[in-house]
Amino acid sequence: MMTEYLLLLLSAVFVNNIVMVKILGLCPFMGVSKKLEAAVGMGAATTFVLTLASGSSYLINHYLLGPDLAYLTTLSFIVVIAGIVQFTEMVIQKTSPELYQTLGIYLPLITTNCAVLGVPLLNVQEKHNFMQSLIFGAGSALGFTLVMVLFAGLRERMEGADVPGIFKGSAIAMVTAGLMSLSFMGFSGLIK
Amino acid sequence: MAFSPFITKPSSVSEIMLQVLFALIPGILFYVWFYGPAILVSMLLASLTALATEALMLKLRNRPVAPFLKDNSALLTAWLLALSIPPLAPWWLVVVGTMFAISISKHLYGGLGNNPFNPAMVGYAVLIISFPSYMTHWLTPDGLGDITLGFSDQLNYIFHGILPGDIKLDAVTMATPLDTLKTQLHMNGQMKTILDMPIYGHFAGVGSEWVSFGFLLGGLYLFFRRIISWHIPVAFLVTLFAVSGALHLVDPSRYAPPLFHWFSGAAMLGAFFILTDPVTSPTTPKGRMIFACGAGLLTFLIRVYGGFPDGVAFATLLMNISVPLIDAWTQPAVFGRKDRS
Amino acid sequence: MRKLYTFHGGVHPATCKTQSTGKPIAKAKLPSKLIIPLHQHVGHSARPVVEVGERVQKGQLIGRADGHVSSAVHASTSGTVTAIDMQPVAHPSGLPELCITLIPDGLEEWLELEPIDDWQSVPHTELRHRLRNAGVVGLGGAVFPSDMKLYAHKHKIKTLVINGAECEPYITCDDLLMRERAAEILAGAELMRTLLYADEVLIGIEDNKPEAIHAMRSAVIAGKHANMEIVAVPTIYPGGGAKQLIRVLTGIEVAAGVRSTDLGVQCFNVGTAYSAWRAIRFGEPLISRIVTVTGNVASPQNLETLIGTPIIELVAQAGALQGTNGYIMGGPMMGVLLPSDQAGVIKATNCIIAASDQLFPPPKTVLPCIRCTRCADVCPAQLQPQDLYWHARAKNFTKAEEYHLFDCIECGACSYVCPSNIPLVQYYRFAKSEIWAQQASQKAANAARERHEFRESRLEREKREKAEKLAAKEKAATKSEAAPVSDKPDTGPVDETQRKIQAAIDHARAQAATIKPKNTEQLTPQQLAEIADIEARRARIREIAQASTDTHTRE
Amino acid sequence: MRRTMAKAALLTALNLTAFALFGTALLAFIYSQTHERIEKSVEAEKLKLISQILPQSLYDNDILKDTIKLSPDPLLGNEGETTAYRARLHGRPSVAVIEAVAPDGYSGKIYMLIAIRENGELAGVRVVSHKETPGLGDYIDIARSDWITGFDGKSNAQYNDDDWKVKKDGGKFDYMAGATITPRAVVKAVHKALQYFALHRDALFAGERK
Amino acid sequence: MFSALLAMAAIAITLGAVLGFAAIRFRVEGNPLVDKIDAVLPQTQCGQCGYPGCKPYATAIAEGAADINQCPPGGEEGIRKLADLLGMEFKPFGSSTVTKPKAVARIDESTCIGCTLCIQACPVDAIVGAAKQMHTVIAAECTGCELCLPPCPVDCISMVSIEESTGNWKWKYPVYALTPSQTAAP
Amino acid sequence: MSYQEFKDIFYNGMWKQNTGVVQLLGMCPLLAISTSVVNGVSLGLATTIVMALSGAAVAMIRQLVPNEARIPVFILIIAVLVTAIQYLMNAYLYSLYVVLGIFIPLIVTNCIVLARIEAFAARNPAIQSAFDGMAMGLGLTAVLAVLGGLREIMGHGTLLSGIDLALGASAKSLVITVVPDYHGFLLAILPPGAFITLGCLIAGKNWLNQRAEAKRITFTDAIPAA
Ligand SMILES: Cc1cc2nc3c(=O)[nH]c(=O)nc-3n(C[C@H](O)[C@H](O)[C@H](O)COP(=O)(O)O)c2cc1C
Ligand SMILES: Cc1cc2nc3c(=O)[nH]c(=O)nc-3n(C[C@H](O)[C@H](O)[C@H](O)COP(=O)(O)O)c2cc1C
Ligand SMILES: Cc1cc2nc3c(=O)[nH]c(=O)nc-3n(C[C@H](O)[C@H](O)[C@H](O)COP(=O)(O)O)c2cc1C
Ligand SMILES: Cc1cc2nc3c(=O)[nH]c(=O)nc-3n(C[C@H](O)[C@H](O)[C@H](O)CO)c2cc1C
Ligand code: SF4
Ligand code: SF4
Ligand code: SF4
Ligand code: SF4
Ligand code: FES
Repeated sequence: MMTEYLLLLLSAVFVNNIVMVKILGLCPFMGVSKKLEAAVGMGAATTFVLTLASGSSYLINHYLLGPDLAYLTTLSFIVVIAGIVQFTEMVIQKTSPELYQTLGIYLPLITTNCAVLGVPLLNVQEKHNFMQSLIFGAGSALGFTLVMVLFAGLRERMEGADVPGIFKGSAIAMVTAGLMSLSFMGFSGLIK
Repeated sequence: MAFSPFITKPSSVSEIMLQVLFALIPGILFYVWFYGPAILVSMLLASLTALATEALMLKLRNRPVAPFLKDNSALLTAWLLALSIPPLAPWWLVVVGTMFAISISKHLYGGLGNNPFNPAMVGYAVLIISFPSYMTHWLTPDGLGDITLGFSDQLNYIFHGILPGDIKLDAVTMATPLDTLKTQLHMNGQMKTILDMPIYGHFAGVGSEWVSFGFLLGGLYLFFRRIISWHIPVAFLVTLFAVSGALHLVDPSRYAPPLFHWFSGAAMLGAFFILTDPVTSPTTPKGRMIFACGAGLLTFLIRVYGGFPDGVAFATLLMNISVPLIDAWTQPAVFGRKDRS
Repeated sequence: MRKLYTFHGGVHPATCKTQSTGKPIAKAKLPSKLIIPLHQHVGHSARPVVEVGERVQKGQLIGRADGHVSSAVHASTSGTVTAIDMQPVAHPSGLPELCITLIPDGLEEWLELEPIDDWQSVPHTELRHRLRNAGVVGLGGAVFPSDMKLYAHKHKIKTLVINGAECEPYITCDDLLMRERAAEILAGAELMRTLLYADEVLIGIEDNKPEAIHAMRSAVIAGKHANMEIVAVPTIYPGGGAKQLIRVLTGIEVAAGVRSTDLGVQCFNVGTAYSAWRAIRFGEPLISRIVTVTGNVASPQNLETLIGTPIIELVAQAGALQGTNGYIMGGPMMGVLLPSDQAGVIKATNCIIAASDQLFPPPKTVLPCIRCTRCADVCPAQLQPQDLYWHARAKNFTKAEEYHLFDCIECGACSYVCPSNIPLVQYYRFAKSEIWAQQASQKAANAARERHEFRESRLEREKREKAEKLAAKEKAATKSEAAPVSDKPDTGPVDETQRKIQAAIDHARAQAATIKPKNTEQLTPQQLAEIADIEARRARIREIAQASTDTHTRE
Repeated sequence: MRRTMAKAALLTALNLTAFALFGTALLAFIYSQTHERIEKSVEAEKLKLISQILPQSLYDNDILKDTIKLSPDPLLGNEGETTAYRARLHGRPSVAVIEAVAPDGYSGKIYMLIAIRENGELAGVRVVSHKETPGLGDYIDIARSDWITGFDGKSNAQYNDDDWKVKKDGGKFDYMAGATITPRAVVKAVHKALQYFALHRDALFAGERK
Repeated sequence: MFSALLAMAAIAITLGAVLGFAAIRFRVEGNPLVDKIDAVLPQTQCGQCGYPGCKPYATAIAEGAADINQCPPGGEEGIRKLADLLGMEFKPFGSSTVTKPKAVARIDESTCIGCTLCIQACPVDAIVGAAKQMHTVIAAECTGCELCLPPCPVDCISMVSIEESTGNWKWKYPVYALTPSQTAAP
Repeated sequence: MSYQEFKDIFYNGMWKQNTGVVQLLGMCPLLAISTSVVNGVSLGLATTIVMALSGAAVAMIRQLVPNEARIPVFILIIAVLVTAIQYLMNAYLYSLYVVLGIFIPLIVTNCIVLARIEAFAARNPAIQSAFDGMAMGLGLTAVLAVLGGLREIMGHGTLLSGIDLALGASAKSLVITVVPDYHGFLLAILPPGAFITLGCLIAGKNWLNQRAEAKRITFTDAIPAA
């Protein structure tokens, strides 16, 4: 049981990394990774939202909707997530204005960070129980944070690189993300 | 002569790279001895492609071509890539891999010294993902297979994809020893019986253990010439040994002995030539240890549980991602700030 | 044997010292003119105290120390001041500085000096004052006013380190000084020990100077100096850096920004000790120093040179050769290529190397950094030069500072070993001066903000006060209208106008009053000084103006 | 105007609720209007897949209605209940279409639909979903190659146990060099499904027809 | 249908209540970011950014109303600092912006009539002097904003650029011939 | 609304503020689905419809929403629209739905829809908002088409494969085999290929911009001083 949970967690963080393998959550990944601190902040905020969203969406799906109202899944999930994000946004603005400024337009966009909706939907699809949903949510968010932070490190270093003019900025960041995802393919098959 | 210091120690990038190329030679000699000269063809092909791509990219980037072509780094990338591709790979495979390595993973970042990812390993990873079937057909060592291809037959296959008569590709190639082990274990084979197969020698594959030995010799040369420091090879090999040894002790029927891991696949090449690429590895001693330990662990995991026959390339790339952070977090204490910071 | 420590890194370039150690120290010929910059030391420039055309004596004060950190400048020989103007100086920028040009009269007529026979009985403050007025500054390279370094609380300093390492290739001035004038160096060290209340004196000399070590050891015995030791230290560049030598001798590491006195050590160059002794004992100001003239010259040697001697004339004495394409002041590792060979020798000039393509081949092709970390392996400050370079090149100064840019001592060891031939130190110098400039402008901005905010609040206050005053007045006015104050109602309108005029005048006065004190409160001493200067100028202008009107009226 | 906390909360809540109710109502309406049509389309789609391996000539019943639930069985490799479809011709059982899982594919499970004639002969096999390496192990997919049609007509009667292997291991089935793990898994799973059919034949076709 | 409405209504009411509550509970007064931005600006108070001073410009940036590349005295370095602070991409000056070399005002003492108008204009109190007396600019405190130029009735104020000397000289960015564009790099 | 205004909005959406290569928003579907031209264009068009409709809807009701409920309400509108479209298509346009089916729910979380609503529809009238949504959507579609085309050619050596699913079996003849006997460069259709190709597209746009800039400068320079 414990091992199963652990494997689920590791799989969500590395093998099925939400950004590199599932290609979800790319907008904040590209947008908030220019500075290491911002990446850490975004990671933390997303982890908070994603874990909460995984748990609450499980409860909603299980107790409020049931099979009859399956057509409301997306709608209800997204509304709940939007609410959680809005709440988080207000709290951050109050407690850490710099983080608020750095996260900029990406903070409200956590709502549309595909990962945040994608993970609860995947939970439903994979028929995860409550505990599994939470672990999968947290694991995905940790994986998101991990690659964000690593990516931010790479981007900070690349600021000094002699990148050809037309590739400066987001183009080379994209290529880097590509090579990262190439590397992450090395995990494939590790946990089936 | 405008700035101090006005004197410099005689050394150059091109000489360093040349030494590394030189150090590869023992391994290559063993390679040719056991598998025939096809590998030399791949190496030549890769070298020409690398130089051409390098020159083209430098022109496009509006940089002087001659000094960079002379730095030998493209040649080194080409050789390392060629050594990790099956020698009988079709010519276009070598060309595509080398071009990708030099153009995308090196020059898009600004060329020599600027690339965060190991170009040769990017080339390898691209190839194994895109053309897995070509990338898993390795030559059978001389004397093991039913048929041995002559040099002209090898050339014919590389450039035209034609094998003489009715010989099938399977007859002259095999999966690598690592791959075979994995496949057999997958089919519930027993370690002992598997390792008794004719393709295995003293520690690992009949030919590949000698090739690895050659790379070990070359690596030691690099160490004594102070071109590489001990941290990366030692940390990598020790980690690989420790993890595989521990699991081998637990269940010898399912886990290969540690020396098998050392002398098969790209472990030795990786330890001394690939992970040590100065451009893409950490610069601090502590960072190098962390980097190499991580690579050792990942190599083992990918080899034993993962989807690829060998893990060195992906382990290298995965650890490359974390180099900036490792560097930042392992900054050694500066003179006079030992206990302060 | 004393236990010696080691420091990280270091390099072993060819020393090239034997060329210039063959001959004893010779006196340089009196040059045709002396160009003496007023800013030869760290800190404020000296203020000229002579006028053009004035005749000066040898050793006469020509520039007075100005400000807290500053040092005096003296006439190196007797002669006439022919100019006080901007001249090219021995500075890498090639920019001119204020210099005093002196044409020697060949008499070498000394000013009357004030020797002290029994310096032990003179108060320390007086000794320091004399050192300052004698223009004694560090001759090891940093040219920091020595009197400032010779101040310490009792029993705070344990060790005085005298630096005779001379680790740079080519330079031999300290070597020769130690061979020939050991006793006086030791006397100077004794003087310094007293001023610092230090216990022991350690004199570090690199073991490639056996003659100097021998001479100094003999002098210690001969002079019966207690608790003073000559220590042979391993030859390694930059073993003569103060931090490195302190580390080797005592094991103490002095980080950048930390005063070594806080850790119980202080370090001086042997030449400084010698000059300090001459200044106290004989009252001689610092007007000459030993300069190694070497490189592409016929007879490399050490010359005792007057400060201000033009480089070109000095080199001529050692026999200038064909093929010289520049002059390096200092050693090949840290020296600067002089933009002009007309500049005069300054107190920091320990060595002049005539450079040629044979000795110093033109720089090789520069390639990108391949992160081989050879530079990190040799960096005595234990920095990561490749990271510093990466950030400095990208002008990412915040990051460069985070990686301890300011701990770099610019020793050049990293550039020396770099296989890519990158002028690393150059990038560090660039980054440092950019950061300094930024800090200066940030400081200016902060001050400007403060003044702006102060002004805003003052304007606010004035507006408020005015409004209050107006309100009060209006109140008074209504009151006066309500009450029958006047018994001459017909004069009312006149009164009204007059009152209005008066009010306007009052208003103007009040305004003038508010203006007057403006900007004359809360001024800093500098501002006050500046204002005083300005006022003096005005007084003069007024006088002139007055004089002209006076003449007019008289006519 | 200073809003009190309670008032603000109430306002926001009401606003959100209003929009939510409106949206839900709209959706519910659309759903009620469309779900029947949608279900029909989905069934048609499933039928299309089944009809690939189940010739029209072999049945005349409504196979989508004539189903039976199969509980997990190691021979089928399924973990939960799966559905089997039963084809009948003139009221007599003709073909069973069962879902089987090959658990040991190169990169995970391979889901298959296997149609077995009443006499134990394979009518056809299709891979429904898999994660095998594109370009290497995916030749089992009908979209990439017709390797999978090699099973048509094979039966346990025709091949003995040793024949149910790829040629490389001494069996009778083709494979593509460089990717033998995938076909091994598929062949093994099909073989097991046939064994399952042999054991449960009667139970499979039992039950009333609709 | 009814259960659907009920379910969504429940969700909406709960969320709405929480959000409404949070909106009041976590209300933010003022914007502390303004001071942080202001600290980066050069405080020349020249108004070239289009705002009446540095602080107003800082406020505008914080509110998202102004771009970060509008302050010429701050130079590119200033933009870079702002970009860093705000996590934005560096943005060069527009083509219409001219950055001038640093200069200070100097009053021609023989022409000055002591009208005090320049004193009133100088935003940083860098001019001293009393009415009807000659005025002088304290060079060290002058930010070079040029605001004192227009009000002077006798045009006695001129800007003198600060020349390079060994005191303010800076080491140049290393330039070497072989890789020309590297020297032109970031 | 003037012609110029339309033109500006259109230019903005298609080029200047292009979501795919400039704003870098809505990238998940962009990268995940651009494995072929047909997939790319289908998703692009579906997104365009949603963006136009949601822009109009939000612009109409924006005054009714208090600030703190802003995002939930907007997202609710998008979700309702998307789900409705999904069901309607499923029921009445089944064959098209088979192609697009899995992509449609993804539109809900496509950042660009909400981003555009926040940035444009929340401040502008309905017609402009609808048009802006459309322009942005078309810009995205263009990128999707190019990206899909590149990846399809590199990955499979074909173009327009799968078009029969969208246009019926008769369209099968439209499939172009660009490189016959192609080995298939798998990387191009896997995630890394998607990233790298998009990176190159962005660089391509930078290059075009740079060239345009250079031209503009030489052009103005050529004008003699009057
Ligand atoms: C990144 C990389 C991956 C390699 N992959 C393998 C591999 O999977 N298995 C292997 O045995 N050799 C691999 N090699 C090649 C080995 O270095 C060596 O050439 C090989 O042992 C040749 O003998 P073999 O065909 O018997 O394995 C690889 C080399 C590199 C650099
Ligand atoms: C790299 C480096 C090398 C130095 N080498 C010497 C040296 O060999 N001899 C010396 O007296 N000072 C040398 N100095 C200067 C010393 O650090 C230090 O400034 C001096 O010893 C202090 O004495 P002073 O104030 O009398 O000059 C060197 C400095 C540096 C940074
Ligand atoms: C990246 C990669 C992906 C692979 N994918 C598959 C696969 O999907 N199916 C498969 O059977 N073999 C796959 N293989 C090949 C196996 O590792 C193994 O080499 C092969 O199945 C052994 O077949 P052989 O006995 O024909 O040599 C893959 C290999 C690599 C390197
Ligand atoms: C010790 C050493 C190891 C190297 N290893 C590699 C390598 O694994 N792959 C590669 O592409 N280049 C390698 N190089 C060459 C060079 O550093 C590399 O091409 C740079 O990454 C190009 O910027 C190596 C160089 C040295 C000195
Ligand atoms: S020695 Fe030169 S090439 Fe090597 S790491 Fe240092 S700077 Fe880079
Ligand atoms: S110059 Fe600076 S960085 Fe280079 S070796 Fe010397 S101290 Fe280290
Ligand atoms: S342009 Fe810069 S210095 Fe001038 S007022 Fe604006 S912010 Fe201040
Ligand atoms: S003196 Fe003039 S230029 Fe200088 S700060 Fe004051 S107003 Fe600006
Ligand atoms: S995060 Fe996925 S589309 Fe923006």
